[in-house]
Amino acid sequence: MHFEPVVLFFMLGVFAGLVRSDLKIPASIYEALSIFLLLAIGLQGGVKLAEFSLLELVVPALLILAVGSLIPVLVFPVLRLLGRMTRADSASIAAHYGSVSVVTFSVGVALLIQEDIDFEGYMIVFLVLLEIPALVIGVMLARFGSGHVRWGKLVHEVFFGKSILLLAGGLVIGFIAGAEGIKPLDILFFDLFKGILALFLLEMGLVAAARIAGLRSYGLFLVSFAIITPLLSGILGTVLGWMLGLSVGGTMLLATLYASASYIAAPAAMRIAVPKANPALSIGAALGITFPFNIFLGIPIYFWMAQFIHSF
Amino acid sequence: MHFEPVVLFFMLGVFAGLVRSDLKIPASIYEALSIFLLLAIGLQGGVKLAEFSLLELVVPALLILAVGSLIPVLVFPVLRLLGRMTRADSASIAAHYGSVSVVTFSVGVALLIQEDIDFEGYMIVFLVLLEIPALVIGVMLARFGSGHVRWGKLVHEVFFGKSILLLAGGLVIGFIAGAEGIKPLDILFFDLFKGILALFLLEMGLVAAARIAGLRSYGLFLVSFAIITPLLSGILGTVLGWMLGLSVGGTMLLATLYASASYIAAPAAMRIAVPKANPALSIGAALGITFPFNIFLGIPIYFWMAQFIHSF
Amino acid sequence: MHFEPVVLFFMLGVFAGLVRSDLKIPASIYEALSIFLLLAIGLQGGVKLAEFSLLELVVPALLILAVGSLIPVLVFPVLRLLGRMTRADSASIAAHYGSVSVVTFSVGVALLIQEDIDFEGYMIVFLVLLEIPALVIGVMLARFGSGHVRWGKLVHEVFFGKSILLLAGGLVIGFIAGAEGIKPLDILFFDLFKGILALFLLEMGLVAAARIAGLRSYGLFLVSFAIITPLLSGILGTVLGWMLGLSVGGTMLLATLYASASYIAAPAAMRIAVPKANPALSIGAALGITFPFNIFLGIPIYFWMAQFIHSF
Amino acid sequence: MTAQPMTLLTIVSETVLEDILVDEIMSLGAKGYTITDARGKGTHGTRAGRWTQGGNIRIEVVGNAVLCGRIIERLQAAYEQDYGLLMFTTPVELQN
Amino acid sequence: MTAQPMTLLTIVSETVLEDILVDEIMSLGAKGYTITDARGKGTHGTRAGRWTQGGNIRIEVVGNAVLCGRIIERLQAAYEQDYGLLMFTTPVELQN
Amino acid sequence: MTAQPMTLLTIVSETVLEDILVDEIMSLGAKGYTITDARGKGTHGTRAGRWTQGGNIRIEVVGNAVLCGRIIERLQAAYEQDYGLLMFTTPVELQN
Ligand SMILES: Nc1ncnc2c1ncn2[C@@H]1O[C@H](COP(=O)(O)O)[C@@H](O)[C@H]1O
Ligand SMILES: Nc1ncnc2c1ncn2[C@@H]1O[C@H](COP(=O)(O)O)[C@@H](O)[C@H]1O
Ligand SMILES: Nc1ncnc2c1ncn2[C@@H]1O[C@H](COP(=O)(O)O)[C@@H](O)[C@H]1O
Ligand code: NA
Ligand code: NA
Ligand code: NA
Repeated sequence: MHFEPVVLFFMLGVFAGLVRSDLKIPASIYEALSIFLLLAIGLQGGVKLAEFSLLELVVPALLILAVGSLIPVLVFPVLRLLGRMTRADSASIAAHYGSVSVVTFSVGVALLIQEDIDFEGYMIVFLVLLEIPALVIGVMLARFGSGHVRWGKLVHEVFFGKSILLLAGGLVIGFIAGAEGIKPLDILFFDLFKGILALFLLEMGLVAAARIAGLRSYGLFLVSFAIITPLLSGILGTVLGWMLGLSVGGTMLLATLYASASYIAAPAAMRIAVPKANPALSIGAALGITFPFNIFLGIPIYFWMAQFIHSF
Repeated sequence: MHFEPVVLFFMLGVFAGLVRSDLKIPASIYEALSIFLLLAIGLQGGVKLAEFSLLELVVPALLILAVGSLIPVLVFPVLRLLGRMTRADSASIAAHYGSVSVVTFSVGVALLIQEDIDFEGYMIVFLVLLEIPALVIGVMLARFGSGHVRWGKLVHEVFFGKSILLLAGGLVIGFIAGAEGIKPLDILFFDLFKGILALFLLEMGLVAAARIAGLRSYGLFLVSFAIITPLLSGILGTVLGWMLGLSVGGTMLLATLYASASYIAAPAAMRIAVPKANPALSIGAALGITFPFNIFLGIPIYFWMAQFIHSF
Repeated sequence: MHFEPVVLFFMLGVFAGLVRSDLKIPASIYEALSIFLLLAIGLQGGVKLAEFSLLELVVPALLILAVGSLIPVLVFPVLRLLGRMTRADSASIAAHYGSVSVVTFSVGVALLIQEDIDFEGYMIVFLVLLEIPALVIGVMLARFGSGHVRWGKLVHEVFFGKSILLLAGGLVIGFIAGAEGIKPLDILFFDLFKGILALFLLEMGLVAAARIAGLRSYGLFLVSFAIITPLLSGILGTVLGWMLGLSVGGTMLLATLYASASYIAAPAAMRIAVPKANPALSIGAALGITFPFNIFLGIPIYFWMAQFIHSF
Repeated sequence: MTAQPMTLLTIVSETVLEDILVDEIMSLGAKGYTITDARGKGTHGTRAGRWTQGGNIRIEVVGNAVLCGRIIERLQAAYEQDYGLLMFTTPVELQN
Repeated sequence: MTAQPMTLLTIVSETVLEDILVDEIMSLGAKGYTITDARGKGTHGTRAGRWTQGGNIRIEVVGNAVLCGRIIERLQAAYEQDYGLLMFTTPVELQN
Repeated sequence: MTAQPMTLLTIVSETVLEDILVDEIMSLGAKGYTITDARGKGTHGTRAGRWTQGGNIRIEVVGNAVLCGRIIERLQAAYEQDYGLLMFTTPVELQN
């Protein structure tokens, strides 16, 4: 099994949370860390994107988006019928699982770098793109029940919300400036990246602890859902990546993207757009179960799957 | 035209501000970034200052200060008579333009480093010194109208306000410790400098956006003023730098110092010392017009001017 | 005398505090810096600990703990009888001086690194361990007077308080991951360490200034106590380090640990566990006198003592 | 010094609603508002201000009784059901 | 819109007591509380919110007079002597 | 438990004035004060707490009516014209 030491910080955070330590990452520091991560990921992607012809990417991009949009659509009836959840909750959870997690993706990238395995840098573009259909579909699914939707606010949130804006902004800056122009920023945005990811995971552990402690109240269905969904989405990503001719690294990252669930952009968007949904359920599943599952077991599994499918 | 990728972050910030994104740099992070920038600039200056004999610097320093003090004095009647502004507003704006901008200066330094052009390190001393007469003159200009001035508070603000204190403190530490003693701090204060400048420019863009959006309300006079003043001050600096025998880089930095307008130290000092001045006018001009003008057009122009005058 | 430029930042902070500058390190930044320092120190210790056999360390560890626990026990009657302080105040101050200061320790480590002198990395373990008996003994000493003690809360605070948790957590992560696994984090946690220590010392200076200004009100006894106690504790540490066969660097660090007084963990714990103690006295002595004494004079003295005793 | 009897309306609600509530309050005719960041607990659970739980804001509006009544009615109708929301009023003397 | 007369109890005390005070308040029967970070000065000196001095918190509890009285009594007995503590009550109209 | 009728004076003004206002309040005889950071909007425009706009502070002083009147008068005379300033008073029961 491939082990990435950075997840030890997540475990420390969970431990601190479970023993009710007074350790707290101040909110403004958390904000700063997340601005940093989003910008850094975007810049890294932009620099690598410059090596590709954008035209070549159109077809794979559309395919990856289309298949990714299937996830919330497939997940919704499962939640509604099997899980007997309200329409609002089902829609909101579907949006969370259709959307993606920047930190999960970053842990995947860190593992690839550590194992010295190359990947298509433009995968980061999908970190930006996949968020959008997932949130829109989530709201559409919720809509029939709740009547009134703040579409304007939602569209604004989706396109100009800070996550997308920083990722996309970093992408564009990296693309324009190129590896040469970015060089004096390397030490901040590239060399420090993993250290800052470690601090971020510490905070993630702290907040996940509260969710993990509440697991019982979610019921067996939600717990199983939060483990099986990433696995199935990961398989979807692996197969698609392989069909698109991605490298092993790229295939693994696509699987990771599909398998990850959002706990930053989606919760904020859903709280406004689908007010009737209970945020404890969606965040609990995404952050309390799926996130730790992915960074400890999921990513190594997707890596193994990517290697396996490429051995054919 | 010489292009410095770091200004792309400013553009991203402006964009985020204009589309009303929820992106925000928390106030405490902004504070920390500015403490860092001021200390780092001071340290860099101090290390370089150690290479010069202080005695040699006395005459150029007095000349640079004297000429710099002319700027608010010349600017005041223009605002008062041509712009028909109140005495308080004219005085406050004069103080802002007589004073200097650390970030504008930093972008100038970043450009020189990128172009691999040397400059007199002691220019940073003037970043500290020029602030002082500008603020004092501003208050004296306002005084006749407003009667009561909190001189004690102002002098304290000028000498012990955090900007001056950190710049001067860094200067002294750098001077005492020297390049060798500072070495273990290099990675934080020197290597990370540009990355942190990028983050700072992002925030500057965010707040400038609000000012840029309000441009119309300032009237044509103030907008022209905020573009012509830096150009003229820049010429003043270029000529003086050349007469003092500064290098091309040093000349360009002196022009940049004269041309830049304060939006950190001056607003705080003026709000207390000249309460009748409307802060929206001075900050709007300095941050909404002059700052972006300088980093996009001004600095390349001053660079060209410095090269031009040195070709004689 | 061995001089470490990082202490200049402390002096700048003290100066800013004494002239009542508006310079402030935002609370959240201070929090972040201290989380960073604790984790970084822990990681450094953990990586070095991996080079030793844990079994070998048991006996010296027990001895170092036992002797360290003597400090509060010896100090208490001095405060009570010579200083005529209340039981609560004596107990609280005893706990502060039995406990240790992470920043003092860090300045010691910085000096050793600068002088290129090796030390036993596992000394950091004692930074974790020495805190515990000191606080427990402090509360026991106070107990007879105050009746009711929140033992549960105290034990929790001692073992799961953020200082211990981050130090111990970093230690474990560094130990598990080892030098190889930690490498991508080196730039954040090792290379930036001294720069961040400098910023931390700036803030320490700011808050120490308030304490230094209040020195007169503490009386001659407390001032002498706060200088003599670290010297005596330092001698204790020097002798014990030498007897245990530590290197010069290790001996000096043990002396520094014994000599340092806590101003982070102890104040918080004592405020809850010994409410009748006046926090101004204990923090004033530890931060206003002992801390600056140690970083300016104490550490060079302990270094000299360690060299001296090893010359036999 | 002319003191004017007024009503102080204090609203505690979710941070995520800040922009929306401010728009509502101003469009209902308030002359101003004051916001502080808060955390707390109520029937919708603990809102500790950590990012995944969200925090609270505490909005104060000084206005006449009619204005405050309008704001209360509107917020109750639109937000009470789905969001954490606490509102209370106090008579105050505005000093201006 | 049914306004209900209630008591607002405002407590200003030391940050270090936050968890303890919240436990006390909830166990005495409060339905909720709202906390904001504060700084200030009183008979126990300046509490500027810097780390070595500690800061203050400002806790608000809306409840009936009996509950507020119980909380006041308990906090006075247990904390007033050793900690910075200020408490005052105001009649409010709870809007729910 | 002895409740004492007192006046609570709440002042909302610009952050930049903090030191000055605190000096005024204490020199007029207040026994203490409590400050929280705030943002808001009024006749002097939006004060969102971003650095170039500045933010607000919210100062509370509990005292007798005479003291509060003195503070109000002084602040009105010296700051109302040039700075954002809102002041209102409420009767409270001080619990000490
Ligand atoms: N009884 C109360 N006293 C003070 N604050 C309360 C009370 N109940 C609720 N709150 C505040 O109002 C917010 C929303 O309340 P709720 O809708 O009951 O969850 C809570 O998070 C608290 O900050
Ligand atoms: N007269 C007052 N008005 C407003 N706040 C006060 C007053 N007295 C005390 N406080 C607040 O209550 C805290 C504790 O008060 P004390 O116990 O008097 O030190 C202080 O730090 C202030 O924040
Ligand atoms: N009607 C109001 N209700 C609540 N707060 C207000 C009101 N008017 C003004 N404020 C606050 O007082 C500050 C200064 O007010 P002003 O002097 O009107 O700009 C504003 O920034 C608000 O925080
Ligand atoms: Na997904
Ligand atoms: Na200038
Ligand atoms: Na000690």
